[in-house]
Amino acid sequence: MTTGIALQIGQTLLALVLAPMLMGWVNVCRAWLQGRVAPPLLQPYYNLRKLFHKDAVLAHDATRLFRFAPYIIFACMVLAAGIVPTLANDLPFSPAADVIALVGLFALARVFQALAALDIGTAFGSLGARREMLIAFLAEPALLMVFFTASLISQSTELPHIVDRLAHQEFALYPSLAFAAVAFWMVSTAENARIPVDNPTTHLELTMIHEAMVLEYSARHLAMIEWAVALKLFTYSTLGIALFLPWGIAPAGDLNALPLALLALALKLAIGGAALALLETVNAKMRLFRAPEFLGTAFLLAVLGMLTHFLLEV
Amino acid sequence: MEMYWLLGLPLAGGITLAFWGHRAHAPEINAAFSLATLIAAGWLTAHIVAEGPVLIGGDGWFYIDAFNVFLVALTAFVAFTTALFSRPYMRIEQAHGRVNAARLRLYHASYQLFIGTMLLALTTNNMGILWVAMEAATLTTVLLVSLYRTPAALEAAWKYFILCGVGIALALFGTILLYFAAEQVLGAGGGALSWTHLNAVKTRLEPVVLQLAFVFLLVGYGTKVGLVPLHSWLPDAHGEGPTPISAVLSGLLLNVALYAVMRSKVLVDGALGGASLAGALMMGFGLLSVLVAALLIRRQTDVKRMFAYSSIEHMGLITFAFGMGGMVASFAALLHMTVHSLTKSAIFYAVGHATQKAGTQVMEDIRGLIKTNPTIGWGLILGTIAILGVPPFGVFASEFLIITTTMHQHPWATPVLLTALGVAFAAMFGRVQPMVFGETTLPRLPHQPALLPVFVHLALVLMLGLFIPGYLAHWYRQAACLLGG
Amino acid sequence: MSLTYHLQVVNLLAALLLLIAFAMLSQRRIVGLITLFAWQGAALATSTAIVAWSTGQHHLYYSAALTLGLKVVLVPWYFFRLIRQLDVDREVEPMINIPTTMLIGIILVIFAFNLALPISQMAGTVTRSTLGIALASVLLAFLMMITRSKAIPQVIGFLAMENGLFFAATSATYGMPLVVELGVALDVLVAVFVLGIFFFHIRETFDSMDLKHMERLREK
Amino acid sequence: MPETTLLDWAWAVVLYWLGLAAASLALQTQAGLTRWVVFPLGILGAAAMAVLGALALASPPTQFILPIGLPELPFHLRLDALSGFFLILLGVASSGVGIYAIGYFRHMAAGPLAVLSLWYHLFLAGMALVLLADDAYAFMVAWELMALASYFLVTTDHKIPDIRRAGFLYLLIAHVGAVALLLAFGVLHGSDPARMAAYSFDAMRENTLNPAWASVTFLLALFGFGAKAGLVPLHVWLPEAHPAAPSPVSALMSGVMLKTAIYGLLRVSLDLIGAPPAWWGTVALSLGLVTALYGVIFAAVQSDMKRLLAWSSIENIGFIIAAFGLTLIFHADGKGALAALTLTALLYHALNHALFKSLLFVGTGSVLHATGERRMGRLGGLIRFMPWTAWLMLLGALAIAGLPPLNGFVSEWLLLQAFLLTPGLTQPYLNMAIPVAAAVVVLAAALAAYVMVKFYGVIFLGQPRDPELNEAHEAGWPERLSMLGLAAGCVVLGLVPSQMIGWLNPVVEALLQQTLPNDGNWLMVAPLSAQRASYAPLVFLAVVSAITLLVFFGVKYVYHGRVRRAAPWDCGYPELDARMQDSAEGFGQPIRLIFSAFMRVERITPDPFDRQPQYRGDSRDKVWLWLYQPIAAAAAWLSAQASRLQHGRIQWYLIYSFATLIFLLVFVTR
Repeated sequence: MTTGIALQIGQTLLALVLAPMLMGWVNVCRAWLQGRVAPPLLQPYYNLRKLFHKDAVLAHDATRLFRFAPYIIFACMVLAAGIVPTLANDLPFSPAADVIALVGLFALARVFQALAALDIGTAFGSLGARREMLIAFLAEPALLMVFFTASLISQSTELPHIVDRLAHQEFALYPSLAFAAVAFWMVSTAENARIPVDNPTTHLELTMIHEAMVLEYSARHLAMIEWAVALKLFTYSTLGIALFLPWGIAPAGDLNALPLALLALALKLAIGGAALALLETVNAKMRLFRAPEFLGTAFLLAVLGMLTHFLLEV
Repeated sequence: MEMYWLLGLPLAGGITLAFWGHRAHAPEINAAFSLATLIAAGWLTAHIVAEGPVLIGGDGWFYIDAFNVFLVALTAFVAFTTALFSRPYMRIEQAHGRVNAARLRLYHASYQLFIGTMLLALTTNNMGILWVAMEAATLTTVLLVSLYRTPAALEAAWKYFILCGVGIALALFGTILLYFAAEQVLGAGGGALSWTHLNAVKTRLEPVVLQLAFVFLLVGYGTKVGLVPLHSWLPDAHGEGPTPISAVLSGLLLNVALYAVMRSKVLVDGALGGASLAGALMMGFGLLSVLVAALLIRRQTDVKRMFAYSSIEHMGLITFAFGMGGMVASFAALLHMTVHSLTKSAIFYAVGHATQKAGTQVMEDIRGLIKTNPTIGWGLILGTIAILGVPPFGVFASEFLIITTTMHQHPWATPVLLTALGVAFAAMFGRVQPMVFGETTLPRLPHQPALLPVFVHLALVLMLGLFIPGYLAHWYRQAACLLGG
Repeated sequence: MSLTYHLQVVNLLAALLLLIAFAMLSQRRIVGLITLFAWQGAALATSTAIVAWSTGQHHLYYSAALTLGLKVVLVPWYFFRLIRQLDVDREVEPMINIPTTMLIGIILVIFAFNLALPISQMAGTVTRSTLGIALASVLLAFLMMITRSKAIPQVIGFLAMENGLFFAATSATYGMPLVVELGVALDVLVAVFVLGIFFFHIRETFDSMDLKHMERLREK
Repeated sequence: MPETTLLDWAWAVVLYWLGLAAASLALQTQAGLTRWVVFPLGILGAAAMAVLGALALASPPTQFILPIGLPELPFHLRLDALSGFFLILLGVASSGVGIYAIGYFRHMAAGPLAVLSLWYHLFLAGMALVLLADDAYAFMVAWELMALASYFLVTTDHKIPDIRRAGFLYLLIAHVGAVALLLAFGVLHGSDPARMAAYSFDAMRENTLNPAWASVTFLLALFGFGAKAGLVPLHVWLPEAHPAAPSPVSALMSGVMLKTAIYGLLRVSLDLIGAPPAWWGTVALSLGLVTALYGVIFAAVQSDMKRLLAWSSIENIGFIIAAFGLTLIFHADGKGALAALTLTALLYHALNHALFKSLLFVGTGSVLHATGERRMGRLGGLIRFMPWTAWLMLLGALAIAGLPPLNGFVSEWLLLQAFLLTPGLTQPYLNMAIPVAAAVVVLAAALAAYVMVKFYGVIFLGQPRDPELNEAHEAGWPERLSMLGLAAGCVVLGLVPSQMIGWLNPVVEALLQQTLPNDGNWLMVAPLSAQRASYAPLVFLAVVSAITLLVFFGVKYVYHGRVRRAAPWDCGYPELDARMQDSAEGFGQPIRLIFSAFMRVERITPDPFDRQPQYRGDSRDKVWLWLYQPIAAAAAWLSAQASRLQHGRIQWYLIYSFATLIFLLVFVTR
């Protein structure tokens, strides 16, 4: 149990630390692919530090909701990161929430983000909030179908059990998971405000989704949000890893497997980040109302995955 | 003994009021006579409760059993409350100059006589006298319908007279055929028309003749019941006559006519040996009436006409239930007769005052009653809700039984019934609600309206919905057995 | 032997009754109509009297007398007086196409006879076959009421109907109990009286006895 | 003299409410007494009712027969676990709302207040009686009493034509539904239908119908109760009636009255008919999903706050009915445990909805009092003027949006678990179709979040869209107290699912003879087995709040807590104006674009050269077009035909009689 607690905390801290680096890594790769001079890998950390030092500027009638939202969002992301098995598989927190609760957690963070964006009452804030919620309700059904397909095999929505079933019992190829993986990729681009649904680096307010919501934030509040964004990307990546290529995650109570697990994780994240950068380079951001089609496709793929499970794997 | 009081009092009242009917206190005299009649009826009722069915009079001129005793009580009661209501009502009418002294005299005299004829029709044991009384009931009311002497009133009265006259004539032919058939069994003489004798030998009566007789009787008395398509006189008469008369026509006369039909039905059923010809005919008429009346309610602009059509609808429902026969259905029909006449008369009281306030019967011009006269408003909307068969009012009790019985005896009929009830609900409630609610421009009434009867009636109906006294239920059951349960 | 003789007379009168009924159906003038009505009443009274005499049903004499007094004397007199007062004397009624009416009448008669046939088989009375005629004249009177568009003719039709009924009562069943007879007679009397009042009201309100003024109460 | 049972007490409370109704009629002149004596006494009754219900969960069914009603069919009453649960729901919600009512009707004149209190308590009594009734007649009487009372409550403010229309529509549909129920009971009679006694529920329980009639009964019942619950396409009255009623009444109607329909469905289909085939479940499931989606989509495009809540009630009812359908499917398939899980989710959600919907409705009532405005386009920024209302409403909004760790999430989570566990049904089609249905549920839930962000953001956040909003005042203490209580209920129900499931077990067992195995502990709920799924809201809340505070103070400590106030940046745009925020219509625009197929959109958009630019957008329900207008037209046509009968010429009337006579003569002598 103590090891469990230790692992839990260690893993969460690891996520906290690694998240900005993953963000940085993606930016580096993208710069390379676009033939630009890459920013340092640790640039996100510099940004965070700078932001923490600055004085926070709040609009005159910003309410407590506006001030607390960043911390709540951050906390939600930390918990999420703690629940998803990244290195080891026995986590005391994980029974607190299965994948569905995880979706709920993300939703909670999102709603606070949107409410905070509405608080000041600027045109861009409400625009961003509206678009964010729009993308969300389009993405969530697809996401659930993905989880559903994944949980069909292990008859469980508990991540550790899914990982256990896939990684630590007899190896099998699941075509259904292939579909699910693609769908998951599409959904997570939408959820993490990445191209082609949203462009995290844009400076044109009218095309913004996520950025438009945080325009009024500054200093430490902005820092919390940026960090939360990074954590979210990290969590989604590890979630994808846990669902679709969990090999390498240490089984419960096996401490010797940890270094290997760490290595595997780093490798997977590096590849994943590179792939994300690649896709973001070759794709362009699509118009907002193309998003339903995009996510509809994701939903379709997930359903297909489920059906293939019923047809081929039962 | 009380029998003679019961019939003598209205007669005496009629004669008295024929001379005094225009005096200042004539309404009180009218009410007093009605009260006396009510007491006599109560006396008779008590007697029956004590001793069961009795033949009264020389060689059984009058026959009181479970079927007509409660109708007698009901008739006397509603007659009394209506007299109470008509007290201020006719005063206001006189104040508005719509009736003069002579007409008031006519009104009061014929009111009493009308009640008398109905009581006679209910109590007599002789099918011939029954016919005479029914005809007399028409004659005493026809001049009341035309009381206001407006073209519309005259037209209504004329149609009432001719249509009911013809109908009644046909009923007479039916009675003759009945006599003709009875004569074969009982031999000539008075006995051949007395219902008790006929009932005793009904199984030996000639079916062929009785069939024809029943057709004539049904068409004849059915005209007075207001069964579609014989109903044409009813909305006109109710719409144009003075409201108290509409109340008693709707509340009582229709019941009495239906009573006559049922008395003959018993004989026919006996003669045909349970073959349900009569029942089938009545069910047909009933359904048709319910449907057509409900559809016509939707077209109304005149409030009294609308409630007249609702009377047709309910009479149709009762006829249907009687036609279905069987213990529960007949029980429900009898209950429905009671609650319908109570509720409908209550509604007409409220409507009467409302129309007096507005000075019109056009519903668009009656608005927001609840503002100036809350009691009238509540009376009207509660009455409407009650008549539309919303529990816990008694009308629902009977409709509950009727519909559930229909559902397992004749499921095919339920859609028709329910469509009709639904349409009627939408139409009536949609028209009454704005009359009661909303802003108003109406003035207050000069006289204090007599709304006690309204709420007494509604209270009774409410009680019957929640609790039916034992002896009443007992009568209903006996009557239901009698009517072929 | 004498019975058959009486029977023949009654049948003859019955035929007469029917004939008059047809005549009334085709009569345009109101005065003529009333006369015909009186004649019908007379025929009715005679037949009643004969039946009474031949069968010794004494209360039928009263009934015959009643008929005579009411339908032959009182009512026609009253009507004549009425039309003189209302001077609708020369109001000639536009009848709808007499031949068709006649045709319908014939059909009705056949129908009535067929209807009455099984009944009259079982009648114990001497004059049973007249029931069909009675029914026929009732239906004809009904038809007349339908075809007439003026008030007075309609009422006469109504009363003619009563005649038919009386005929049925007396000839087919030797009359109802006297009480009933009296009651019926009373009703007829009152009815006529009421109608009289009516006519005046109608007259002073519409200044015409034409029923087409009385079509205002209808569903729009 | 037998000892008094719980049922006796429950009946006593009903009588007590009836007495209060009568008393309030007597207090026509003392508004103060009505508000400060009658209503509090009513609340006492409600609390007592909740306690009785809670006790009834554990104890065996009790029943007795009242000496009123029809002869041979007197009122039967029965109190079992199911009734008990719904009595708890009724008691809890109505005590919360009752406290609110004390404050809300502050400004009402004595006369109207007396009438209102009369119908209010009759309404409570009617609902309680519906839950207690044990024969068809008593049930129908109670059912219609409930409808009637609520009708008069809806039309409290009858001066306004729209409200009258709403009330009429409501009563009409309620009546049609009641008639359907009547038919259902007519079919569902005991063994000997010729006797009235056959219409007691006991007789119905003993009698087993043949499948065809059973299905007829079920469909009639679904229609009848659906009309009351707001099942599409019978929902049209709901968005009209709820906004029309005074807010406490809307709260009661939406929170409690709709649930009586759910109670009826459960009672009839699982208790009275018994042995439901799977296809009933499929029907209910699909109807429920359609309703949920339909409701939430329309909620998203509303611009009137109470109307929005009404549509969201339709959505939640859709959830519940879908859960009901799934229960039937599992039950018919012999998957007892899964059926138990679904039924638990159903009951849980019913209770949750009663709490948060009441909370939201009374909250809108406070907003209405403070601003006199129902259109969200005229509100905004109220969190600054009425913080209590705003923060408590935030809890309600999060709860109804189905966000952890509040109660809305628990029931949705349980329901989704049930959906995820469908594999293993014997029917392959259901196997594959139901997961997709789960996706619909999730879609509706996510849309609900959208709706709530819109609802809360437009009303309470941002800039006041109207200058006089700056005078908006906070609600009085009774209102705040009641909102506090309801919000607390939402939180507690969210945090202790394990215990709740334990309490619900008797109800589930009574209906399905099977309880839901809970593999969790006091901290964690794990239906069926911890291997499958688990959820520990307390841990959840603890971690999130701990991290929040930790980070908050940590940042303050490590760096600094300095804050500068300035004008909003807004990307440097100098003059910021409240009218630049999204209006309610604006916020609904994406939904309108995506789901335009569902609705008929009517918009007036200004062209660039308008002097006074006007914008009006309205999204109408197509069901009116396709269903109700044709029916009305048909009725109109028929009655027009019928009215030709009655065209004034007496000759024609005579012909009718003549023809009838001839026809009948031919008919009998044929």
